[in-house]
Amino acid sequence: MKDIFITSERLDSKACTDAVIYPGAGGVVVFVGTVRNKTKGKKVLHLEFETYEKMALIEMQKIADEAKAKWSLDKMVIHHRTGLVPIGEEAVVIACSAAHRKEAFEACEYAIDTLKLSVPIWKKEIFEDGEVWVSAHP
Amino acid sequence: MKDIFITSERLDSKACTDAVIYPGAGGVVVFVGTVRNKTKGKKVLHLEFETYEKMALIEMQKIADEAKAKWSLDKMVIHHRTGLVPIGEEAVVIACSAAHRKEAFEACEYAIDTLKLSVPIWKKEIFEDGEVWVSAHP
Amino acid sequence: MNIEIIAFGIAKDIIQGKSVAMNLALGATVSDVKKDLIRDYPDFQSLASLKLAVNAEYVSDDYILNENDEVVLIPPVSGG
Amino acid sequence: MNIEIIAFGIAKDIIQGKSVAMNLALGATVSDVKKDLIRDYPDFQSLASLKLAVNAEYVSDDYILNENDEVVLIPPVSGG
Repeated sequence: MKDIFITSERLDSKACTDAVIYPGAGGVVVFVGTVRNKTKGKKVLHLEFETYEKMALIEMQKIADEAKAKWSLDKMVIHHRTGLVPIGEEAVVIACSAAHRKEAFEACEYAIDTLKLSVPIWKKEIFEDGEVWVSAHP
Repeated sequence: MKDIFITSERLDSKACTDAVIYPGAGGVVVFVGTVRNKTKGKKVLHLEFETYEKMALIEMQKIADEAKAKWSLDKMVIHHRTGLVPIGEEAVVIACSAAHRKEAFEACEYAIDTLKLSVPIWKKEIFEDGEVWVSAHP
Repeated sequence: MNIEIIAFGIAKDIIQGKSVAMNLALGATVSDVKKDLIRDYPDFQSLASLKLAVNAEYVSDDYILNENDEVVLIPPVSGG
Repeated sequence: MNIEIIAFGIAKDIIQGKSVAMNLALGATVSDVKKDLIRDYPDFQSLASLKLAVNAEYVSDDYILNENDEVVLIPPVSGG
């Protein structure tokens, strides 16, 4: 399994979790970002993700490398889905492990926060009466 | 599946994760505590957990109830293993979901921190040359 | 009154059994039980903490025990 | 020099296509490209941000473009 991965198939949070468990790990933290059925009270039918994949993989790898260095992590896995994602399914899975849990929590939260700021992936919400590129406008 | 559960069987982090995903969830955070192969540089063969199960379930339920109230979580699952747990396997799995990820991270970390302080479960480390009840002495 | 005190973890090792029967005066508190235990088993003094649970709830030292209470010794916990 | 600028997300909608060809003076910077884009497509002004990536890396406004650079418009990202 690749640690840094973009796919149009369904994500496998179990495989991501297993991939970061190792005999010296004391704490494993996994974040799963799922597709919500509503935005500001408005019903969402599904999401569509578009990505500049070559650069997205580079930026995701940077996040993993920075997190591993800063929090002495042993492993971090970041998988992101692209294309159409139905309600309730996983858009992103980030898993990491450290000898101690505090580091794993901080690193995992840093990774998802940074991914949302820097990785060239764009999310479109599809409503019954139209569609919107999320966060495009102030 | 029970939300609050103690078992001598292997824990299923995937089932715990799936159990907290719901259509309004935007962020799911899962903590998996695994058995480390070393303590202070000394090789650990395996762990043994003992629990005062009736009270442990009550205290675990309190943690989930408090976390759900404080962070507006929709769901929290806490599964703990008892008996012999081999290196690398899961001793505890805590999964929770919220509309926003920050709440899910805080609630999950609160839950594992509090579990380690209040839930009547005792861990014995088995070494090649003896065994020690963890944290028993100052 | 006679009360059986159930032990877990290292407390079981200290009393060398799963429980210990204690004869307590009417109105005895958790604090009294702890004193008696430390007198009979000085190793309890070396623990990082020693709590008692009554009927599956933590109780404070001034809790007055009743004959039918389920009393459990809670040495320092270490779950997770 | 001619440079093809590739678009993603809402930038694709604004230029109504996957890329736009621009004729730039030698020594043109990212800042110059942004000015031209906003002149030709005023909707870019309404975005929360507009960045350019060159060869799959973010670059600053004073980056001087070369003919063979892979130039990509990065509207506000929203992964996760």
